[in-house]
Amino acid sequence: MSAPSFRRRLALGTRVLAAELRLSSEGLLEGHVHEGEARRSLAAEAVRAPDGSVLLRVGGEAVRARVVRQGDVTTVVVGGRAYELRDAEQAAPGQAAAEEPFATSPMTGLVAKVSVAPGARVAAGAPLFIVEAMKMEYVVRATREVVVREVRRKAGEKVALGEVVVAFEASAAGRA
Amino acid sequence: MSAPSFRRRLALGTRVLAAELRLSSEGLLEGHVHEGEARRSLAAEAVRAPDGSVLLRVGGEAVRARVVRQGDVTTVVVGGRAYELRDAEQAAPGQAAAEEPFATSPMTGLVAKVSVAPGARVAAGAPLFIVEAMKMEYVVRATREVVVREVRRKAGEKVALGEVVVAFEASAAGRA
Amino acid sequence: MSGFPFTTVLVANRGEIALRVIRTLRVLGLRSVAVYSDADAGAPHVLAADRAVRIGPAPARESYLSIPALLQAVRDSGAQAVHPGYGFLSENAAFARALADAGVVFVGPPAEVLEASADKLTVKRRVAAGGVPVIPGPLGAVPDEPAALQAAARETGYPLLLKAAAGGGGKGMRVVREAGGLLEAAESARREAGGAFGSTVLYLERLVTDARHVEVQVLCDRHGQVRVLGERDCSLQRRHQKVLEEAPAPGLPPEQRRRVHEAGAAAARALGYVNAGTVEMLLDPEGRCWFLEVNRRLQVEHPVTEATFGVDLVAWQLRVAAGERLPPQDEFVARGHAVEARVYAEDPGQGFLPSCGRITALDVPEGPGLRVDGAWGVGQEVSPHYDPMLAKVIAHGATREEAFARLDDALARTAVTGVRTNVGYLRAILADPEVRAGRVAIDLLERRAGELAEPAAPADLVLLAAAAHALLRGAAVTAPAVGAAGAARATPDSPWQSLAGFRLGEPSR
Amino acid sequence: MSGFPFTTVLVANRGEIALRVIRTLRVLGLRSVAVYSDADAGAPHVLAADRAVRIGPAPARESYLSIPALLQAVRDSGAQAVHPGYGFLSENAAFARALADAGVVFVGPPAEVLEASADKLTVKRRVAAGGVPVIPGPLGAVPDEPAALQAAARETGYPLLLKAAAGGGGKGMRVVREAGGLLEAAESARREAGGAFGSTVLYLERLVTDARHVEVQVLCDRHGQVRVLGERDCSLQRRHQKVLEEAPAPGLPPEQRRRVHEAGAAAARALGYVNAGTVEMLLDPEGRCWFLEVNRRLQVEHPVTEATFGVDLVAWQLRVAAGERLPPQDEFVARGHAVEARVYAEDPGQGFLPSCGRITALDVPEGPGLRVDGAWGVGQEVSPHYDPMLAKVIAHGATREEAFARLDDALARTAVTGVRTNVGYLRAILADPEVRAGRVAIDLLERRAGELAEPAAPADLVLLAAAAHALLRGAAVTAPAVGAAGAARATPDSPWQSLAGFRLGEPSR
Repeated sequence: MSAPSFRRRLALGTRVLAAELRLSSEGLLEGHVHEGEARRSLAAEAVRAPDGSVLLRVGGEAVRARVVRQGDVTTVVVGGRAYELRDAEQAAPGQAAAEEPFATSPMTGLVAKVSVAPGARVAAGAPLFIVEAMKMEYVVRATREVVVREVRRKAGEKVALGEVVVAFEASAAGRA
Repeated sequence: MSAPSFRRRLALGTRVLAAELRLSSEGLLEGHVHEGEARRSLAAEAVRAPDGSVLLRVGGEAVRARVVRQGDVTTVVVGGRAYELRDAEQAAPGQAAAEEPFATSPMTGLVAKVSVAPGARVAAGAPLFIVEAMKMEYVVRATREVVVREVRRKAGEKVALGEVVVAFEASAAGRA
Repeated sequence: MSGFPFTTVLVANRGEIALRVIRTLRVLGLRSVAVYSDADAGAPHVLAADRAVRIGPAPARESYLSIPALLQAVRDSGAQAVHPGYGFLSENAAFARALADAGVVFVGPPAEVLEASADKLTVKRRVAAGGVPVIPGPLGAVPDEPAALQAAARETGYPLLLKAAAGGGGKGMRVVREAGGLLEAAESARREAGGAFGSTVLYLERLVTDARHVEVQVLCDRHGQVRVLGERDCSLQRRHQKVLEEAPAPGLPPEQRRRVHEAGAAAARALGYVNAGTVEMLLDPEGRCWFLEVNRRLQVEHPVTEATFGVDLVAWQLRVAAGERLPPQDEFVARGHAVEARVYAEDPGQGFLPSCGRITALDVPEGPGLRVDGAWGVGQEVSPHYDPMLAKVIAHGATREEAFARLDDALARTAVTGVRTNVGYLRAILADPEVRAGRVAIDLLERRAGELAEPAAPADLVLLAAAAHALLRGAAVTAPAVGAAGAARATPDSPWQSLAGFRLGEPSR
Repeated sequence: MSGFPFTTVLVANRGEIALRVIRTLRVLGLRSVAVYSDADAGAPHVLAADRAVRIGPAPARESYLSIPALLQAVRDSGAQAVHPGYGFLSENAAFARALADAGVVFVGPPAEVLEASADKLTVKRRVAAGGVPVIPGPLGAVPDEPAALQAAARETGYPLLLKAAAGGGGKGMRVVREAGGLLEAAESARREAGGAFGSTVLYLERLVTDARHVEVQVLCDRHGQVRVLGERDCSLQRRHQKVLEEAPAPGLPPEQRRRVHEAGAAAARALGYVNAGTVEMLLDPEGRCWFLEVNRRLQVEHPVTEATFGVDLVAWQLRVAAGERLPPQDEFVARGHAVEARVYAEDPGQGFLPSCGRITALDVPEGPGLRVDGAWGVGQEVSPHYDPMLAKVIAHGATREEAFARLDDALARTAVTGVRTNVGYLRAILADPEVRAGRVAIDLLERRAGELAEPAAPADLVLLAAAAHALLRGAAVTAPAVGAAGAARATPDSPWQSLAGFRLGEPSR
């Protein structure tokens, strides 16, 4: 009987980890992880709790984890802290360049104010728009001098994390 | 748009209820229940809570219920009390007669002792076997004079609720 | 860091009490080791501990009651102390002695104390000598020989109580009302006691009728200091199984309360008692108290004392076991009222037969003034091998009325499916006028069984809930349509009298 | 039954506080009415109430802050009293007045008291007249005109604090360190205050640095009696948002504690205060206390006082509103130490930006000495419209160390997915040596932001958990194979140093 195995390339923040783990019929989880040039051996006894959480025992230490997979993100909560593993095939190969031709919302919320209009030339550091959620508001500023091409959300409208609110002319710099 | 409807014959203990209820797009649950000759109108506002429980509001009163369906049994917990609705098509038309040709376990547990052997003639009221579960033991007695045909479980074995432990000869009385 | 002479504590128990002990160990910075039988791999106490050791197959005698298996687990885990919980080996002198011999701290009375009080008849003699009134009955074990047993019973007089000398918690205990039932009761009690405690010795006592069960929580250090942490009333019992416990005992005149506390302290002193213990007493209608027995462990119902005194009794057990001195009596001050309900997996509609199975849905109540000690969860198997208690729900309030109302509201918000429970029965008890008035007595639950029977099912409501569940499944949870529906709109002409009287948080009709 | 002059109470709030108030109403035998916006249909407080009334669309200004909508809900539901919770209209004099005019009891300070203390500057003058020391700053509103505003700020001196006159809870509050940021800060604070309170009036105060935030819980009846229920320390704040609160304040010399309590009582008397209130003060490094403001409502952090004093403050609010007299001061006695952590839906890794979404999994910790006040649940939507607080976890212990250890263990057992939370950050705070030593100060969290940053992820452990989850899904929960595996068997040569130091219940490296 071949042991069920877990082979995945996963991104954890900026780290990319390639895991190769097998579960024996006795509940022993064993294998390796590759990270860049490094290769580490891993082993733990694994139990699934009736509530669906996972218990790992390693060297007499017990760690309980709550794991939820949604889309290409696996969230692992350990000791109250949540870690997000992203399937690395889908993960961006590098961080997006600073000079995007648009400004996106840093959080899901409501647009509280838009300070610019199409055609406006905005200096680096000047406010573009304000997003508000719960008790907090966040001022999004131009990171360089830009010319506004389009404003896609107006004050009072909902906006999701990462959604474009203001687009720039491809003039000044960067990829168009 | 036709309203989703709930039409079922259900047994609640010894009562048999035929429900005909519809849910309007506004969350109003309305219809009738037939019970024997009686017919009653029912209406309630119904909401499904994020945790999957159900909230009913009737005349300013709120009742929260946890409902679980498993097989042909729907368990409804209200105010801490659990009620079991059995699909009436499958439900026995009447209670089983007292003179079954066997004795069953009244609970899931372990057989603590079997007091009879095949061929034994047992007087009404005499102990047949003892089932034990958790802190409790239960003595199953002959409800009439019987002759033991077969003993299907021995001491120390597990037994499920309703399982036959001792079978009788079809001699004395009743259906064979 | 911890200031304890041990760093790793093995918890020789299972279920809610093992979990509760582990919680305190973590808070005190001590490492916890759980033990488990095959029926308990994946159980909550196993998952909560820093380490877990298998000790045997499902039957308790081969696992939680097996001294060799537990000693092996202690060695394997390197534990320097053992907390026994309640039940199982918690009052077993041989276990405490074996641990002492191995240089392991037993978090309970020292082996000498357990040995000198292992026989409850000796205990009875010793506390009597210490001036504590005891219940009439022969101060010797029930003979095996039927004729001799019947003679001893006749001498004591019926109704009487058969008790396992090594017993506790209602196991191996039988009321015998007349000579006819004596032999079968003795056999059954012996079998139960043998299974639970490994000893079949029984003794007889006169049954004190119309009494209340009042017990004193004592805490004694190794330096001879005895502290009384008030009393609890545990009169509400069904078949010697406590169902509802409260602190303080309701309606006790100050003079009676003082006498009860003094008897508790005197019993502890007479036994040279050390660690947390409980002196159980009967309070008869004339206000006289009778020594019943001493429980040489943490009680199931200890949380009501913790709630009123604001202490962690397990932490005190560990400190006392570590040799610490107790603070003066006046530092233990009670506040308000607390009540505990035991949620059992049993079917009140079928003669309270145990109900085994797997929990399929569970709503655990929460809120200010509430505490729930359980080891339950969705997917959890309720096994026939162990105690049927699923959880304890404890409520604290400024007054008894407030604590009872809070407990009832909590039980109304409790939902268990997959196994049947006594939650409805508990709510019926809380609604009982005699209980509410504080007129509790050991026979109350039996006497009022008719009034406490399950009320008729609110059939229409149950149907509506089933229909709502079926029709709303997969529906958007916060459907704007429902939100926009505004205030409740009853159809004024529908026959909703039955539902109008039905309110969560109040006992239904 | 209840002894109250009202039987139905409308709770003019949402979330955990609405739920918490409803729990007490049920215990007291009072009927509860919830209100909800379209974003909250199906929210926990709506499901818990006896009745629920829709009051408007999602934005607070059109629902929870709309006096006409709430008055309509009061009429529709027949409520004879209104509990406002905290935030929203809880300190709104116009709301209290409108209710009083309609003959409805406001469970908070009477309209006259709120009217006479609506302007925080007036309050400052009045408490100063009552002998309470106040923080330097102009006793007038910040002018709209930029030049005048800049002049007032110069006069006060930088660094200074801009505060919404109608504010509270950190909303509409800005620290301004130099003239350059003044105008934008004022605009931003005005916008936030307008959104939250319907008033854009701001005022200036000198920023008292290196101070602790200590606040006194007062309870005043309608008969002129003022009671002090100890103090709380709420120094651990991030951007004027309290994060961790405790009672009593750690390391306060008895003389300072007495002065703080006296200042609290004096402030309450100077304002003719009635009902539960909080007098916030700054304690500077020299041990001087400065009046900050009076919160004329229940505080978010009231459970730490409830835990130490063993009282239900909402019940007392209702009794005082019903005209009851308070018991003598010596009946309020504190015991032990309590600490509260606020669990926010925010992302500490991304500058603490709010995190909206739907909760996909949730483990709520339980255990003795713990209380969790939340209105969360799997499937619950965390909406951008309201406060990002998901829940409060409160731990009580005999000592501060015990309470902190219990809280940390509880947070370690908390799991939320679907939205990001600050639970890891809270655990880092609890592990901070300065915090553990009780050397708390308002600037601590900012000053030690580097030390409190998320530690590196335990990557191998996270991978193992993900793999275990994927491979064990659908596996038998209590697989005998696992049970039979016995004690943990580590592969001794595997590089598990990283995991060996990782223990649930302890702050990870």
